[in-house]
Amino acid sequence: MSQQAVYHFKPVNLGRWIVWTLFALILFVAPKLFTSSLSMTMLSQMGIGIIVCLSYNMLLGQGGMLSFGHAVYSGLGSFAAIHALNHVSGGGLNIPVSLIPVVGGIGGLIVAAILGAVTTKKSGTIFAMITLGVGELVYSMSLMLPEFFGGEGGISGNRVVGEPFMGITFGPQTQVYYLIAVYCFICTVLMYAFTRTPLGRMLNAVRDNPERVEFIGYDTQRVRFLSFMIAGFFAGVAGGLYTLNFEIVTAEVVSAHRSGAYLLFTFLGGALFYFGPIIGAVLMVFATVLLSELTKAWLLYLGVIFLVMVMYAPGGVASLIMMNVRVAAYGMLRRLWTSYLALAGTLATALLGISAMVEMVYHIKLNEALGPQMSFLGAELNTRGLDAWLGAVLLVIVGVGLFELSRRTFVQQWGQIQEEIEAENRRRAAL
Amino acid sequence: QKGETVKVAWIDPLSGLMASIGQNQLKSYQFVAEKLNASNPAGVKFEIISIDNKLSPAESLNALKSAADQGVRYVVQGLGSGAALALVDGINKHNERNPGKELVFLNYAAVDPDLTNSKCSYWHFRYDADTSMKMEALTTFIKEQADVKKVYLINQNYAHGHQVAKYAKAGLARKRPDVQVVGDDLHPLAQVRDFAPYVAKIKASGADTVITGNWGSDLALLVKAANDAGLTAKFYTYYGNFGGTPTALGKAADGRVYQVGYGHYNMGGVYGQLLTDFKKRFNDDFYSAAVYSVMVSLSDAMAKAKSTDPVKVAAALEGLKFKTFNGDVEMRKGDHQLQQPLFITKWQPVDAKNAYDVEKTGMTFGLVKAYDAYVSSTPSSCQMKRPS
Amino acid sequence: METFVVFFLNGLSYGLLLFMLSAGLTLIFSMMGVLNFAHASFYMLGAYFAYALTGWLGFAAALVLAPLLVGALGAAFERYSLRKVHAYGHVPELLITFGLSYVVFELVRLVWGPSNVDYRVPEALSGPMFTLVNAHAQGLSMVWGSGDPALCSAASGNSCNQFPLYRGFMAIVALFMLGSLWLLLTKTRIGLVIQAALTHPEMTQSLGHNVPRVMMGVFGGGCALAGLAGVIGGNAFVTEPNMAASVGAIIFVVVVVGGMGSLAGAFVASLLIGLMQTFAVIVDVSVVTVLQSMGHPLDFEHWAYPILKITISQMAPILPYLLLVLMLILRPKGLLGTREE
Amino acid sequence: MLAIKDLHAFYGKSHILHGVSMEVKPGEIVSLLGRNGSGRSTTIKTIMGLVDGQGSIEWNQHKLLGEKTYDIARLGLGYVPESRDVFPKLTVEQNLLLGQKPGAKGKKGRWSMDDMYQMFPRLKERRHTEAGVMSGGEQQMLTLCRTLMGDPDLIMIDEPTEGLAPKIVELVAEYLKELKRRGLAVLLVEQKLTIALDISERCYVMGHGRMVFDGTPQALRADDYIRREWLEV
Amino acid sequence: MSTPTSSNGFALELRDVRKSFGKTEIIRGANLAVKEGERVALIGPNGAGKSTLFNLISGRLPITSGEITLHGERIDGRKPYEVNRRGLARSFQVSNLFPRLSVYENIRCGVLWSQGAGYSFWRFLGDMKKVNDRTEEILHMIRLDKRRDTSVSSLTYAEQRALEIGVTISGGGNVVLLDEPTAGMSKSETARFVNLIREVTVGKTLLTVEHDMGVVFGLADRIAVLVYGEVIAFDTPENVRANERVKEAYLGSVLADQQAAEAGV
Ligand SMILES: Nc1ncnc2c1ncn2[C@@H]1O[C@H](COP(=O)(O)OP(=O)(O)OP(=O)(O)O)[C@@H](O)[C@H]1O
Ligand SMILES: Nc1ncnc2c1ncn2[C@@H]1O[C@H](COP(=O)(O)OP(=O)(O)OP(=O)(O)O)[C@@H](O)[C@H]1O
Ligand SMILES: CC(C)C[C@H](N)C(=O)O
Ligand SMILES: [Mg+2]
Ligand SMILES: [Mg+2]
Repeated sequence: MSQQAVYHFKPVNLGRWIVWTLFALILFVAPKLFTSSLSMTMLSQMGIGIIVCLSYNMLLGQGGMLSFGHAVYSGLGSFAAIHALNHVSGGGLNIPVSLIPVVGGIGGLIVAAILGAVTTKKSGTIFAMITLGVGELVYSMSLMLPEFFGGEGGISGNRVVGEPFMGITFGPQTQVYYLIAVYCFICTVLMYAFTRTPLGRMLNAVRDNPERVEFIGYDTQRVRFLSFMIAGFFAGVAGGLYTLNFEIVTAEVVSAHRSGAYLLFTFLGGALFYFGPIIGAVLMVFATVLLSELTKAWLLYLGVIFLVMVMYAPGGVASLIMMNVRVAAYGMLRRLWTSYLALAGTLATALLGISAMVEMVYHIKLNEALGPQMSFLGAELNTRGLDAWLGAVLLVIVGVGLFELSRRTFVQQWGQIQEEIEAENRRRAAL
Repeated sequence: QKGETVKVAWIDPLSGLMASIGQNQLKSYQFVAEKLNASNPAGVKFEIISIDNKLSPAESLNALKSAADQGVRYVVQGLGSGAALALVDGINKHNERNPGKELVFLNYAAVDPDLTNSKCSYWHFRYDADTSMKMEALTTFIKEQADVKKVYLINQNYAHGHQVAKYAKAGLARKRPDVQVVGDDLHPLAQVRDFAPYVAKIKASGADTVITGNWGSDLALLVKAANDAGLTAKFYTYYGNFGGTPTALGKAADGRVYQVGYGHYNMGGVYGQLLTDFKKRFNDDFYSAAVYSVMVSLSDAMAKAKSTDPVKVAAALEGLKFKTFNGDVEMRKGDHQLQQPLFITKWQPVDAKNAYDVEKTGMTFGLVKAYDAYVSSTPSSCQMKRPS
Repeated sequence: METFVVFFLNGLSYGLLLFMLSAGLTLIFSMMGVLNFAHASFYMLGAYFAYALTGWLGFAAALVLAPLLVGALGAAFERYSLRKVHAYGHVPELLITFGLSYVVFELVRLVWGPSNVDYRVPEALSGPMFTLVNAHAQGLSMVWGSGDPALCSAASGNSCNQFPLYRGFMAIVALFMLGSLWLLLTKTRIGLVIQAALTHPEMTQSLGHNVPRVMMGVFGGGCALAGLAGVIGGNAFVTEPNMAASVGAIIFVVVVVGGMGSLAGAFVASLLIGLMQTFAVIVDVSVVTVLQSMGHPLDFEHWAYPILKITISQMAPILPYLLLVLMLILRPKGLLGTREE
Repeated sequence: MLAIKDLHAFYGKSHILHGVSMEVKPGEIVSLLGRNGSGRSTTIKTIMGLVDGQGSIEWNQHKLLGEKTYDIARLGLGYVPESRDVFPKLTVEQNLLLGQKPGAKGKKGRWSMDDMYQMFPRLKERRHTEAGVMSGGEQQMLTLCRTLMGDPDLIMIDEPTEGLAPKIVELVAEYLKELKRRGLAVLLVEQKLTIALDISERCYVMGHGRMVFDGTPQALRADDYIRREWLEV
Repeated sequence: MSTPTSSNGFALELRDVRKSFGKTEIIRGANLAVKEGERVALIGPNGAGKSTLFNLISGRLPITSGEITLHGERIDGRKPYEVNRRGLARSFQVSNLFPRLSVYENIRCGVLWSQGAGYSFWRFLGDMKKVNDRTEEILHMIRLDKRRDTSVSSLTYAEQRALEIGVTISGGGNVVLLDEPTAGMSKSETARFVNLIREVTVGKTLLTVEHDMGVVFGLADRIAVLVYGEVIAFDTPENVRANERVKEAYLGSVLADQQAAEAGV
């Protein structure tokens, strides 16, 4: 039957080309759209973050290894890179600046090989705890060994060394951004390719059922160890890019804080899908760089977002997207858009009220010096006046109430659609 | 320049280990800016833009970018020499790569001597006295204390702590060769919860004096543990007055904690006025008086340069002599280190002469000795590169 | 000798404090398999609640009420948040507690301000419990209270070491915790029910056990224990928003080194770590000094000099992590644990 | 005492039971037969509140749908799952201990630990072993005993003889009859037709989530069509 | 594929194998020699040690003493993956698959090593024709072609058992150990499985544990009886059935006969 033929024809590859081209295109045009120097650094950091988070997800999502110390590999990669960079400036070494990230990668690889030999012997909670311990040790040592880590001030370098190649000095941030973008693209492709190789597949198998793996000819520890080293390499590359971007590396790059951020945002982006960590990395930069600048309550927002996300979307942002893509694939997304609009509108209202209140509380606590007046999203609020508070409360009540209403309709619609999809699936399977 | 608004970016932590200190300093800046906006020699208006650097050098650089985007030309920072070093480096590069958009860095508390020595920069000005200067004052004071015989050094294991230990040993060897250094301990930054073993060790060493550069909980916990174990040695500190620490010192530390600084709570005058107003407003202590020097000198320099252009203002700041809360001071041209008097104070109950009650403890830091600027002045190895 | 006794006492009492801190975590970790990253946050809440309540009702009341309050909050968190993610596995559980720790931190800062609060040891419990006097004539002796001032005056040439009363109090509370937990775990079936529910929740319910309620109770109980530790640790040390972060990692070390799921293990590990950290402080030895004493001084220029010059006393606070890593490599079950995962 | 009417059940969105009705009377052995995947286990799970259902399930005047699993168990229903679900890290004895229902400690049930050990001496031999390392058959015995410790009035057993040696299977059949003698009702899901038909008073046959037969074993033996269409190849 | 032959003609040989857990000895000197290409069923009471014996042979547990040889080569003391690479494959009594991978990927995982994929991360799975062909072949053999993209967790019980066998044989091992492959299956399914097992083990040596006498008699050339950790009989089905000791220890009086009768033995 012709149906059969359609089934075997794989249009996937075309789709894949489109996706990759789109990705490259975004990387290419992003700095043309956002030109301020802050957005340039943010874009650069996103590129770096994407590589680290993807490499982290190699462990977490693909290998089921919960690591609390991934910053050790990216961080030591950064240190390797900065030392290399300084040797280049000192004339002791002759490699082009554009290859410094590879040096970082090799640094990460070596460290991962040494530490991984120990940590990957175990899995599960024990692995997690060892990485926690190793992370703390490395961080503490980094403050104790100023000779290598540069102490509190860290080690700085200058990326503008060597002969400019075709006018590229890496002085301007744009040039650094494009270097990062190129690395980001290549690493993303390579890590994606990894998931399609025998080792990548066995890593999934080890995640799912390490015991059985031993009975189909593979050594689980070996699989974990090799993958760990590869993840270490990519983390190191990201570390090397970090070096070029900031031109200074301090002990914080190996801190538990960093490792924690990788974990949190990889998860938030969605560890179950390959592209999840990419979203996670973008969010990470927004949260840590931008959010903290926009509001003093950023930690509170971050914490609450986390609670909510983990509770209601444990698969991360990526899974939310994929759920909708599935609906779209059955051509039923159209039916939802009014619901989405309602949800977004009511949610925004509620959030507006809530954040207005949070911001007012913070203003009272932190910015009294500036008087009771504060501006919030362009509006002037008087934190001592009743009207601002009443208004905010009203917004919350109205927003939450309407949100609940639209949520109910949405849930019902959603359930209906899922049922129809199930039915459709069964119909297709029966064919 | 009259009537112009000058944006000053405050890049310091509002989260992390030093968040509480950071919030106090931010308020201090907002408070001083408000005072000066009422009247200042340059007739400009200051607007403080606060950016949380989370105590992280890398985040400080992000903050710098964002500040530059917002049209800021003046950056103030102080909490943590790590971030300061990163900022100096970042600003040097920025100014080199973006002529016409120069940034000036006014450092009010980061005390790593490197900042005005090997790492000195034309764009950096320091208003606090660095570790070596404070130690100079401390050791000069110790020189006169006959009862100091055995000294114990305990410090945080990072650059600042290393430097305190280093300068203490050098200073003592120079001024009081008879004093014995009976211990030199380093402990990790903000990781020790129980200082009892350290105190026991100090006790066992027979030390009568402890010199420490510790700050925050590392100092509070240390003194607390000493109180508990009945250790009677005297503590010479750098940061006894930082928010929260006085509370932890409490009455038990009466007479045992000395502190060196560029000012003190009971000096009256401008500072006295600032303290009272600040307390009335925020119910908090205005402990970083350097904030005032920073803003006053900035306005003076602008008046002198007749411009708010950072390049001109930086030139005017070099060697600027101005009057601030602790007298007539000078921003030394060679290394951009403010030359100012230093004071040794002692933790004691409030009395008629020393009436400022710190953190409602009924205690205060009372003056024991004042040193003129030249006493604590240290030579600099700075080879300043000035823009041509 | 005198120094040894003093250090030993310090180590022991610090170890007991660690146990107090980690008892609740062990309880939750071993029974529910949840790595509760917010445990230290509950500890902090205990301290702040106690601070607030002490000002109002006095320390004794705070000692009872603050842990209960914290326990109630913990139970509520389990009920409305943690339970929802339980089905998704351990990583989300861990992350949600991670998120909670941020929120608690910010709220505490918002309510009580960013710096220390003045929460102090009550008069009745402050001062020394006993004084160790090392008199030249009689050798070492112990005097209750602070002893005769003359005995310890500088002029007498005796040396005195005081052991704070509050540390004694701390030790008693820790032992009380150990005792009651042990009773709970061995004399009731709760432990069995939870372990059963860990692998087969549905089956356990099919046998008539109200698993959700037991889980909530255990989580609340664990948090209450953290709260109690906060009441006691908060004034012994300082009560400030960073106090949670500063104990966060070490209590995991205790639980893991002791053996996940073993209360006795946590107890032994606490004491071990307490003593180890305390004694390490006096050992001013490094590879460099050892080499030197053996007659092979290491050159200052040697590449490894910076590492080898670090003394054990400098490493003291990070020794637990070293212990953790070594323990997991050599004996993943932990000291007294039975389970590997 | 157990009456099910028009029961529908769902796993998420997939509809598994399409209107099942059946009943079990006191002290009766009823078997529920059908091919793999016909929905027998689902029926039992729905009764226990482990799967969402619609319709009605009544047990001694209590409506069970919507109740919590542990409350259903406390009302006197016992469930032995097909997946065994022994608590792997607990010892045999602890497993049995957990079978006792909370609150019923003082009350003397029909069964004691010793009864169990008598029934399966093998369990007694291994009573301090972790249940997880026991042989498949031993685990099967354990789950049966564990549920009995809760002293249910109706026990629902999902494939109790899976993985048991033929001799033990015969034994189990004997025990089921013994249960009945002590007044228990038994709802049995079984693959081994011989046994099921041998011991039960009535049987139901399920297919594709519906009841397709309801009657005595004799009737089923006689009904070639049902056997061929719904039970055999 | 040619079956490697060993010097003495035995595919698998156990000599005086013992295993204790703590103080209890579970396997007490088991001896067994399985010829190349032979189909052997291992029966015995619950807890006799059948699964334990499988665990010993496949390297999951270390033996306490004795000797195990595969095609004449000692394999005791080796890791499971080493034993597997030497041509021994086993299944599990409780399905032991990769729950988050699809049916196709489950099998492909099983195929990888034997097709020389190793730990390579520089070759694409998609380009490895041999691997993919072999995977398709197995998929077809166990009749799961239609469910290729389904994830394991949504398979029915019987499908999971089939996949369990598929993964086991996919590595191409020529000695196959199956632990209760048909447990929990209805009669019709069981019959289908007996055929399936016959089919997929053509030319291989098979050792299977079963409690269903229908399967045992339908499948085995010879039957080994394990009681309390010892092989008390190893003989043709007829002789084993007649053996009084076996009857008393294991078979009982009715059921086994019935099952055997139904299987037409
Ligand atoms: N957790 C689940 N999620 C989705 N579908 C399920 C689930 N469990 C069972 N099913 C489906 O429900 C149907 C009925 O399964 P059920 O387990 O009740 O059958 P059964 O008659 O007990 O057969 P078996 O002999 O396999 O135990 C099957 O089609 C099965 O695929
Ligand atoms: N790791 C272990 N520790 C202790 N005892 C064990 C362990 N593994 C197995 N045993 C014991 O060994 C005995 C044999 O178990 P095994 O699983 O081999 O039996 P079996 O013959 O496969 O039985 P069945 O037919 O019921 O599956 C059992 O009594 C079991 O409790
Ligand atoms: C503000 C101070 C506590 C900072 C300290 N002087 C440092 O350089 O790190
Ligand atoms: Mg079933
Ligand atoms: Mg078995």
